[in-house]
Amino acid sequence: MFVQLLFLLSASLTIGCAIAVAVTKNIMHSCIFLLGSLIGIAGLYATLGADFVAVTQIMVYVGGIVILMLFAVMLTGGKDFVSRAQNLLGLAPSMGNKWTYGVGLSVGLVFLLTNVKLILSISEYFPEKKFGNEFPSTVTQIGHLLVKDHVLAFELSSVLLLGALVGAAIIARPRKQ
Amino acid sequence: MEYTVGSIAPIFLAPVIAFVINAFFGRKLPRQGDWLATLSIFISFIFSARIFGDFVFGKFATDYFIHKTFTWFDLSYGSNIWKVDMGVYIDNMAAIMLLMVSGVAFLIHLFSTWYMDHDEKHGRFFVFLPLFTSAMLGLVLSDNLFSLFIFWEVMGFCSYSLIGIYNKKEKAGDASLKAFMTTRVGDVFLLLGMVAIWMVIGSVSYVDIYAAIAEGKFAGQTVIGISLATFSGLCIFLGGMGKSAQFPLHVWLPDAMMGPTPGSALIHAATMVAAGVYLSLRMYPLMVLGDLTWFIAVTGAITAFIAATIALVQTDIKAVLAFSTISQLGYMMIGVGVGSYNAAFMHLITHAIFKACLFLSAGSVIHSIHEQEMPKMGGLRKYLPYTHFAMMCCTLAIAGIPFFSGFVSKDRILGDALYYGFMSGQNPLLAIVPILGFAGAGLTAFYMFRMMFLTFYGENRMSHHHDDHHGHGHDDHHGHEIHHEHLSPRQNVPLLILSVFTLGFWFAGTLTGQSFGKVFGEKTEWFKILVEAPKVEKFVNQSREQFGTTDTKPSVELPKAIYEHQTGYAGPNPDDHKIHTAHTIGAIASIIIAFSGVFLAFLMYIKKSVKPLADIFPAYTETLKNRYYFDNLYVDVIIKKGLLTLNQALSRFDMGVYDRFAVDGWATVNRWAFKASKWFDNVVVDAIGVDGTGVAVNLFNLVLRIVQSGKIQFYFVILITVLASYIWTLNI
Amino acid sequence: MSLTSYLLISLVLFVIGLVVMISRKNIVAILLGIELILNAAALNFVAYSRFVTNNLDGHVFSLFIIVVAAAEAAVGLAIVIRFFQIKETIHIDEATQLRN
Amino acid sequence: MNQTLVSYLSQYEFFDVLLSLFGKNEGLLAFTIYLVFAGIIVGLCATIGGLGTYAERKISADIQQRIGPNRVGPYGILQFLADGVKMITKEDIMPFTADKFLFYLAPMLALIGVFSTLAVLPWSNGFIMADLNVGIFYLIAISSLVGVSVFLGGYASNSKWSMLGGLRGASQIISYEIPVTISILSITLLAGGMSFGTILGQQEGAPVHWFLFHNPFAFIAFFVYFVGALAETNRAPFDLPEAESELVSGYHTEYTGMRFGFFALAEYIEVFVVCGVGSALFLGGGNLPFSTTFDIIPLQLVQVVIFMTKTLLLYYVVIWVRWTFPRLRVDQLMSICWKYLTPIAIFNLVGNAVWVVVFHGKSIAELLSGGH
Repeated sequence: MFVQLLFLLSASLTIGCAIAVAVTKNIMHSCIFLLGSLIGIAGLYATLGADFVAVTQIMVYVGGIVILMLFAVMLTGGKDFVSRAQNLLGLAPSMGNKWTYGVGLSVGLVFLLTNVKLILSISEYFPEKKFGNEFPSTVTQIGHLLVKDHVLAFELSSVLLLGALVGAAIIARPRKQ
Repeated sequence: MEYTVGSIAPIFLAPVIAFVINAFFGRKLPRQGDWLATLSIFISFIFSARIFGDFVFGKFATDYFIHKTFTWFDLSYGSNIWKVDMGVYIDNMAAIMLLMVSGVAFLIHLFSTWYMDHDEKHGRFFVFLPLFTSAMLGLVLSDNLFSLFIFWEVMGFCSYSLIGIYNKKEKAGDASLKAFMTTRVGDVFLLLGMVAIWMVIGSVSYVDIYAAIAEGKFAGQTVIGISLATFSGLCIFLGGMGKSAQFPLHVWLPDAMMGPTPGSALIHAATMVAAGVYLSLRMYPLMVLGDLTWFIAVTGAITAFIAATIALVQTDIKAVLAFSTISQLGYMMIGVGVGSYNAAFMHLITHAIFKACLFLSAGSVIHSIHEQEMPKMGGLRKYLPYTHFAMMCCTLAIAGIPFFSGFVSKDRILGDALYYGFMSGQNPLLAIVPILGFAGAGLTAFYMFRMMFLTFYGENRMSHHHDDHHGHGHDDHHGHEIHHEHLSPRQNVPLLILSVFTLGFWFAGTLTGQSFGKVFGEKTEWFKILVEAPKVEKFVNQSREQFGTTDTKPSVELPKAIYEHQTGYAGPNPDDHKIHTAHTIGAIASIIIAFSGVFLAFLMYIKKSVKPLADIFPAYTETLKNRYYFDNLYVDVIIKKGLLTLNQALSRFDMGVYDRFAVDGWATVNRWAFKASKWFDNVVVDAIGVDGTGVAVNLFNLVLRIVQSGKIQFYFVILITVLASYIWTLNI
Repeated sequence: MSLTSYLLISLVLFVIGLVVMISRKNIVAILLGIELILNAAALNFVAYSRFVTNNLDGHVFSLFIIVVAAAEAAVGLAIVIRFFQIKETIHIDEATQLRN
Repeated sequence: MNQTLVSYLSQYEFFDVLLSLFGKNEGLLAFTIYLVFAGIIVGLCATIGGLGTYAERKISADIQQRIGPNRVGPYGILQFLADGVKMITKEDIMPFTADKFLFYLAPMLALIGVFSTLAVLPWSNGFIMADLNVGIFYLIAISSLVGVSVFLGGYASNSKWSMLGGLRGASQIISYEIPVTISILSITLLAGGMSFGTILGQQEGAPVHWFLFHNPFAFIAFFVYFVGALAETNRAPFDLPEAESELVSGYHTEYTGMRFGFFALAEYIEVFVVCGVGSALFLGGGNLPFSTTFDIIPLQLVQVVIFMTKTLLLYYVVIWVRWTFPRLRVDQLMSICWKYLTPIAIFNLVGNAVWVVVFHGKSIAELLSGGH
């Protein structure tokens, strides 16, 4: 019962906040709605028994990426930062207008239909099986998988993170004009 | 036995550690780290003494040896064995050698701390000295030619650095280059010999070489038409010639005195030159197999004699000692050549000790009066009593006066040479070996005492001379500045310790080299009993012991080698009687010759009743002073005439033939090719290819300009549309 | 609470991300859309791991996706900030330096 | 597997009585138990947070040789209640140009982030809402919501002081998360798990079994953790975001009334949580100093008391530090984090890893006693 409740809450949080991300005109609010959506996804992970992934999701996104986004928004607050029109189809120089939304929605609809078809056909290839509800102690097993089966990817991701760290620091450092 | 890595490795590693510390942190240490170097050599000495004690005092039998290996690198693939083993090989000879090297080197280090005090190169000197010693110790410990070669080259480098340590002096730099280059000639041959051996038996380990000789693997093998044993033996001996300064590669050794005197002592006595003789002794079975002994003997004899004659007229005290070193090395080679293995090695040891002492004494003299030209010395006996005493002992030893070590060893070599030259039924021309040997012995006694008399006796000539051609430039510090010498643990105690060991009975147990006049029992003849030419048969099917394992061989007494007191040869010999006669004659003759040499020197330089050599043979003296023009020969004839002419011929060939025909002709060909390709380029490539492509691209551009709008979101749309159309059309 | 429901959620998330990416003209907003898309993909992995394969490889994959997303966000935002320093705007259509 | 409060209580007989009371509806019972305990814990923590303000005033008065609050109640102990009443009844002012949505959201986020951490705080072996497999990791992750709330609070007020305070606070929090997380990771390494049950289970018995004394690296890790935690909770000497003398009051300059109260409460409870985590990770938590074979509710209560004692001692140290050390400059703050604490923490992590490999995870005490 808890799990169903959590699933419903998380799913609605995820989808609702994602829609809010798409329609909000204020980029700051968009970021906060993204935060809500990501927390919702963490809840979905929790319903899938992936507690470690869920906590990592919160850790990385809430503690890192969203704050980074907020900082980026603050540091790039130029002349068209604050949108003046709050309604959906009003004039908003950088946040999109009715044309862009029209194109986006139509393409999204096409993709949605396409993928519904895809999901229907995929569910024939991969029939859903009945497994036990929870993985026992995902932390230990993920640890073993990371250093055994996926060790190459693990090491590469560490190199990737280092490269991203150094690269980001170099790209964004203030330069003398 | 209980030998592990821990009890062998410090012999080699302690000086290396001292070298590393001194090289990097020497300047920050008190006294620039000389105490560290000395201490490290003392540690080596302690460990060497333990091995020596075990080998000599009854723990092991004569033919016992320790051989431990580890794999250095292994490149074997499939059935091809390509693996290099390193290891430690200690037999009686190596044990004695280790003790000698570390002991003498320790005393030299101790002396150097006094000699190099307040010298600007103090620190640098004590960087290379321990490295030099460690290389020699490593060379003695190594079990194969490969690691021997490594240490051999390290020593070459160290001698280069030590000779040229006063790098502000041009002569020092030249001398160091000369030493490096001359020994390099021999090293090339040594490498060749090693490669030849490797080709046949796939290993350069001593044990494998001995086993291969015993199994007859060398039989029938040839290299460029020469039998392999002869070829490799000759090459290895040539390497030894370079290092041991044998004629005609002896020219570097006299110049090596440009370095500080203790460095010379280390080079001349314990380490560098001993390495060549040591190598020849190690490879003795190969020399015998290759029938090279006569060559070695003749080389040694010529070296011994020529160097002795040159030493007659040298005025620099160190030059006299340098030529005497060459001469004595010649005797060692004679010993190797005439089959007097034991005596040759004994001479190596005794010579190392008294020559180290001589050089240190000379250093003491030079450092006290800042002068090394003998005509400007004289009468130093009063000022330097301890140095005088030590130097006199050593001079007596090198001159071959009975009861001293030089007599013991040299006389045995000469006795065997006499037998070899006259009585063994060899080629009669080989009689030149004992003749030159005895002549050299007489000359040795003469020039050594000449040096003693000029330096320590007569009146003090220092204040009368104002010759400023010598190098030190301390003209204003003349005789009155000499202080009376006091007994000091760093200046003359090393000399006195070394001079104690110039007595013959330490080595032979008898007062003479032969079996006359025995004073002690058979026990004291340890040297003769323990050292013998390697018997190659016992090395067949020896199992290797890995490094780090404890010794599995039993420590019980193995059967002792048969020692025949009359001959000095191991094993029964049919010519006992002849040998005995030869030894008797040799002993008497060498005593007479030595004393007459001493007497002649006495007449000439003390009594002045005989005119000096220069007045008797002026032309010959000039030749001798120029050292038989060997340096001129090498520089003027071989390098200037030979190599320069060759260079000019090659350059003429290059300018005339290559340049005119090949280069210019090729240019003409290119010119034609250029014209052809220009047409092709203009018409085909440019007009059709390039311009045509441009037109085609322009056409495509019209289409692409619409698609490639630069708006990322447009790309997204295209991407998603294409993806969706894939999914629909492929109908997955 | 079945595979299909998770797939549908992730599909909706993906489409919303797509709409954000296409319709917004602010580069940071486009990055928000990319985050949504990456999360949709990661959710799929975990859902398959729970309902189809029943091993944890999917979890590991989604962890790697999170790692890559972190790196992407760091570098992407650094580029955005640099872009703003040069152009004084973060309008996506201003990024036309390579077009000429 | 995850142990929860309900699964712990179900081993006692009165659980069956309760179950029958709820008509055998386990879900409802569990929900009720969680609700009740959550209420207790939140109430307790709110009281502790309130008492924290009182303690802070009293201790600071002590340090500065003043008397401090002494009017309301005995020794002024009811001062916090009076303050609370004052806050609730104050006018709720919102700046005209503020971003209303975010202005409302920020204090909520702070409270959510802090109270969520209480779910895994181990009051004792049994009294822990949910002993998650990823317990400590969850705690770190969810408490980073506070950083977002500080940032949003600063931004939404549309005031320069608030903005600066928010930026400072957010950057400080995400910077100091790194040494704190790495220090905690070293303890995770030693314990071999992330759940508080595992970590506390390793520290049973005498104080020599605490991870603080496990090895020298863990000892250093405690101080790195403590310093980093001070900075993460914006406590002095790292209280740059709310530095009164330069930024008026930092990110909550524009907040009044209960919204300000939320921020203050969140801060005090976060300090309490951080101290609790410190005592659980390094100081043995609620473990009795001897091992018992039986488990009864009063013993659990003793454990709670032990845990509270340790935590409040650390709390005292935090306040003590605040009134003793001067505030740092912004650049000093960052250089302490990135140039000192983070390298030390990484060194500790490597040292702990090496220790675990070399000594098979045995502590110094075990090595000295030669055993197991």
